[in-house]
Amino acid sequence: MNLHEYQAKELLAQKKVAIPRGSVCYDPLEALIAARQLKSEKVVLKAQVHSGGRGKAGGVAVLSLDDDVRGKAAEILGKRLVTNQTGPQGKPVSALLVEEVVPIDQEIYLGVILDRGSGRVTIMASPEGGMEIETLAKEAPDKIFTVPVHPLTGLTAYQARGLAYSLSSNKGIASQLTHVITALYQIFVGYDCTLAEINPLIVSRDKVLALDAKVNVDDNGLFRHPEMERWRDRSQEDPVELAARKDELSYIKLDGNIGCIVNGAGLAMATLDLISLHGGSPANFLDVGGGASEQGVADAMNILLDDNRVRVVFINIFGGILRCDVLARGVIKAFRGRGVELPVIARIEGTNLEEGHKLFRESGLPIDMVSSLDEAAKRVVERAQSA
Amino acid sequence: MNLHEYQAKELLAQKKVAIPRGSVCYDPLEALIAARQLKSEKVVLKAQVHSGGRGKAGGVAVLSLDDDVRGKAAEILGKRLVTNQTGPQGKPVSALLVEEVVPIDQEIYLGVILDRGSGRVTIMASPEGGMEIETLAKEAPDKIFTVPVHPLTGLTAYQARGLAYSLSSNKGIASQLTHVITALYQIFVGYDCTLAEINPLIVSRDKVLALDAKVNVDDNGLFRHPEMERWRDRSQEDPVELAARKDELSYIKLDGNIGCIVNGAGLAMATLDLISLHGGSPANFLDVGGGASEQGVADAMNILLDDNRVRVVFINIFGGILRCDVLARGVIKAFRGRGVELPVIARIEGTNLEEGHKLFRESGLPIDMVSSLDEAAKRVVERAQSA
Amino acid sequence: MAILIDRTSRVICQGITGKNGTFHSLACKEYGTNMVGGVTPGKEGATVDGIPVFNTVWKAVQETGADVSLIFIPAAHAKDPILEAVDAGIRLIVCITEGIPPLDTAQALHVVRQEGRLMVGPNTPGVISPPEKCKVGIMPGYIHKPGHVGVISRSGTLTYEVVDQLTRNGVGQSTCLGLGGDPVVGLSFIDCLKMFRDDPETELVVLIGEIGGSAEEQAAQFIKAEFNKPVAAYIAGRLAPPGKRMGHAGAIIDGGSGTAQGKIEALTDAGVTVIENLTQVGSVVREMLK
Amino acid sequence: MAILIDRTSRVICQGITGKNGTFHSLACKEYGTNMVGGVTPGKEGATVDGIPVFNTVWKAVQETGADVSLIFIPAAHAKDPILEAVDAGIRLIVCITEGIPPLDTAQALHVVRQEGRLMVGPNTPGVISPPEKCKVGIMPGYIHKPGHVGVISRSGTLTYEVVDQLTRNGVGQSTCLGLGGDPVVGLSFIDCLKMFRDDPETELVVLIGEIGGSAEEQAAQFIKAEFNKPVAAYIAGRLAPPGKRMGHAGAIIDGGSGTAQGKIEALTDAGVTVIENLTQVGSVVREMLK
Repeated sequence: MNLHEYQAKELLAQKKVAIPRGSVCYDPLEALIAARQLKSEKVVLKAQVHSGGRGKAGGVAVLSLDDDVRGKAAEILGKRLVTNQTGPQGKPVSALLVEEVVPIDQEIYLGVILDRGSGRVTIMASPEGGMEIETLAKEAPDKIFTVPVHPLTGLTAYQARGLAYSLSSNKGIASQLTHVITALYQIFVGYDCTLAEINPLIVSRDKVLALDAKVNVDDNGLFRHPEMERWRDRSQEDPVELAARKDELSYIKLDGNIGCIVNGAGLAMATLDLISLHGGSPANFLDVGGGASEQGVADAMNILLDDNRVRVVFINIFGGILRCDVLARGVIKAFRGRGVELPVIARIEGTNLEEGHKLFRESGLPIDMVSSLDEAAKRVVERAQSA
Repeated sequence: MNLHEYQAKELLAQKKVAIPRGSVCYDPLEALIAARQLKSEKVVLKAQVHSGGRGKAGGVAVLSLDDDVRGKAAEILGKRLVTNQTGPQGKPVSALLVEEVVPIDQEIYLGVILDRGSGRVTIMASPEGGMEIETLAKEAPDKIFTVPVHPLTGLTAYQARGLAYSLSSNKGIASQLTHVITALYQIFVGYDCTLAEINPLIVSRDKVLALDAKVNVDDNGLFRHPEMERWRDRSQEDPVELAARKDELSYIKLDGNIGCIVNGAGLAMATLDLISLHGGSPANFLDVGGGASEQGVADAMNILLDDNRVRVVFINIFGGILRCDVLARGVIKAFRGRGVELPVIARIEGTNLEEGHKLFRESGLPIDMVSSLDEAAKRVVERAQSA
Repeated sequence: MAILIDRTSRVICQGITGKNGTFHSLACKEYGTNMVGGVTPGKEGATVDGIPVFNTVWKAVQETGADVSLIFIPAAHAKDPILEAVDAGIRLIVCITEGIPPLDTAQALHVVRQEGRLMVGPNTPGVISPPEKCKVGIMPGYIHKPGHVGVISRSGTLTYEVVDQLTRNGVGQSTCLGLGGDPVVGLSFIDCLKMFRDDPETELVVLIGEIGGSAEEQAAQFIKAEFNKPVAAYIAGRLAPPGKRMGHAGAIIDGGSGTAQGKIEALTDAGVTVIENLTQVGSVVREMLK
Repeated sequence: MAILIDRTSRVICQGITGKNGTFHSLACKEYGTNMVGGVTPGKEGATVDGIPVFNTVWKAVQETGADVSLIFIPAAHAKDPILEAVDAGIRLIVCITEGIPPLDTAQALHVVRQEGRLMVGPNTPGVISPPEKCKVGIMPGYIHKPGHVGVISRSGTLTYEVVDQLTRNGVGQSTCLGLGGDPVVGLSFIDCLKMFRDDPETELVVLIGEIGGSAEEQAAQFIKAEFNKPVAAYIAGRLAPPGKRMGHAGAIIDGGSGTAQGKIEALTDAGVTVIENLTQVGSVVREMLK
């Protein structure tokens, strides 16, 4: 689950990290009032979307008070912001963060991640921030400092302090940086994050402020932080993906026309690759999980039946715990409930295979059973192209 | 700093450990009302003093409601309780804990300490509690289970659970015990304790209750728990020891008549031993610390001058940081401020020795300078015996 | 011979009285695994189809001499049983549980490694050694066949698919295991490659990777420098869009790193036979063995 | 030769710009110690009478090659600098600070031991090796004399008293150290006895114990079984009443254990010459060496 910039900044403010003065606005008039109340020479309007690259996409505007704040706010709030990360459909602008513009003496990068290789929470920082960490890693790798945190001891004061002094030799600044580093680490660990980032963290005269912030929470840790749910912005997520998650299905929308139902994430990815290899284009990734129920399969099938881009459905199941008869019943249930006719190619292996075949045969539905996976994938692609 | 039973129980209750119903009373009538309100067939009155062995000393009484609760309460509240731990002067009874009497099916010992050798917080438990752990260790060492806690991981759920099942095989009881073990550990660590003990922890039908509890807080950790100060019961501590601690002196009252001022705890203990070896009897342990100031020395001297048991003062200083002239000035200051005459034997080594000697000589005070420690100790004992 | 487990392994199941714990303990036993016990606090004295249940892992180890543990504990509480297994002296922990918060896994794993133990998973189908008739996991046993190919994967059903192809092509397996689909897991490709290198019964290794992280790239470096047996590989997720978790918590392309293409290139560069079409893994490996 | 420190030791002081840090760093330097640096965050670039100051121990080690650290940090914050010293690669930590909460010490000490480093203290006067002209601590240097007697103590001024007697009796010392007066400390009597056993320059060891804990009893067992040089001992606190902390946080008789009498008996039983009268330690040791 991703947070908006303003939410991430709220978490930072709770930990007494300084952020620019500002407020979140939901309509242009509110933005105008907020801008005037800041009594700042210049203000910045920042689109709140779950994506980086907002500036280049026109989601950020720096204005002086003589400018048409209300008009600019209306323009941004009305947009679907298309960045290099959102895909062509873009993301709606949920809200506008209106902030004072502060002078910048230094831009620092500060991020916390869980390093897969070492299994350690790792803090990364660079005294030259403002660009993405990937760019930094390419352009100035020697200016990136990393601090691996011991899993049991946690971040120690000396680690935070040491990192701070490698970012600034000024005692007052380093002391503020020590606090910010500790706070960001605590947010990361305290909320089971996958990423907690301040970029840029700026030095503005004698003060350190978080100018932009990004916090992503790990879905596996969310059960420990039910209070986070209030911050979920459904407008930023695909409604079908959201609904699928509710049904405990793992669904991701893709651009093609072949609907896929697979059990297991790896096999599901491999199925997409196989379709593509044969010249087809999948409409989705859909993993029903290792031990799906009849209803789970029906829910999955319904998602595809609802998707009017889908020309053909590819069912690829290697049954372990999931029995083939349960699968067949789920598919049939979904079809019966809808009365739709959509060609299905099913390749099924595993427990109770015979019964599954029998149920399909007797259902009278347009279900084509193919035992070879390669053959099945080819046929799916042909059907999609001829449809 | 030691807590009273009722305070330890309050900490346990905050952690949702079950304790017998009851209340703390400060006068006999209050105790009578409290006893009646319990609506229990039998009640127990327990003297709140900083000492074990209260039962044998007459500090605990089990009464039925027909008994003279008020009279018994008055008797106990009026006592100075002399136990095997208090010394002959005993301790005043600060308050009375009036509790219901509950039936006992099993008595368990549960204690948490910091093991010096391993440096690990260690939980000790025995399914046969009710007696002191030292007695248990002698009588049934194979029935004592110890769980060392990893300093970084802390107590894990499986450790608490495993210990609980070694105390009771009943799932419901073991589950409550797991909670009590965890709670007691959390109290120990959360308040920097030197000891946290529930003895006995009882099983009463299907419930686990803390029947008696003892919590001692480490003085070195007290700065982290300023809220504990409200629980300090000055009536249980020697007023001179208390005052000395305020002056950052380490003073302990003993039974003899030779007042001692020493720098360093080890040398102070050794000085007592030396006095005793020569047949004398020290009135106190007093360590002025490694780097005492003139005022610190004067404070120490004043404690001895206030003590009318003291016949002679023995000053034994091996100056490292503490300069001999500073020492001399402190001693002289204390004498001048009082006009008392008390013989002093001073054995002084270290920095600025000459100047110290000179100050003493010129002071005109009855200060006898002896350079040999053994000789000084002998002379102190002689003076005490002849005085 | 095989790696990690064999017919002398003494296996317990933590969470044996739960639905999955019971089902899979019995399936393992049926396959041939020496299931010596199970752990569920409060159920000591009970048995699950003859397998004795204990309150603690410590007791189970003491009574049965177990050295391997199969863990089926819900994600929210799965850290503690891992620590318990380590403390009780278990050598190999196979943690099936999916959805453990990664910070919990990281802490548990630190202790596992510190104490010199091994963990497979979490979020793994487990380990199976067909020649040893020993299975510690949830994979369907019947698709396996004793032989000389080692299989290491980050996936579950995808591994079954590959193993099934191998068996249909007459290619048996020495040991097959899933490393787990989480971002932080115990044994790595490299750890397993080292074991396969030292296992005389393993002639070839099939490596099944997927997007996310850089485990495959690191494996490629290791293979190039220190591995002397043939390796075939399949990498899933060429079509995965960046920034999306593809079912597995660990399967995500972050900031342009962790792509299938990068992994395929690294492995190819290391001399690994990378197979593009999943359905050809079995036949290609059969040819490689000739 | 000596144990723990010698003329090649490169010493830094954590907290060098504080009052005690400065005073004792200079006293050590004057005695002959190779004080190569100091650490106070925010003061990098400054010097203390020629000793350069750094922001972090890591930087100090990098710039000076330090391997020993003398710590003067207030008790409330003393855990962190110990961890910092370990992380920076310091081999020997001498922690003078008194009053550290024992749970903090226990955590820090765990890391010290895990990483294979040594800690003297906390609440110690430090270590001095007169033949090496190296002092890492707060003891007055002038009372010491180079020689062949090792001194291990749980105390401060009591140690000075004993050393002074030795010197006045013409008995020089190889290394003298205080283990620290806290209940939980780094090096133990046994650790030091092992080092003295292996130090060819040490002929005899003086052990100065006190009430509380069982460190002396354990030392006695070790001496009886594995120590081959003569040992003289003095135990302070025969008059201490039970349940009272005698100045040192660790000097307390708890529930009848930790008494001076028990320690004296254990040491006597181990063949140690236990000296009852403190003022005779010097002369007795002089005789023992004849």
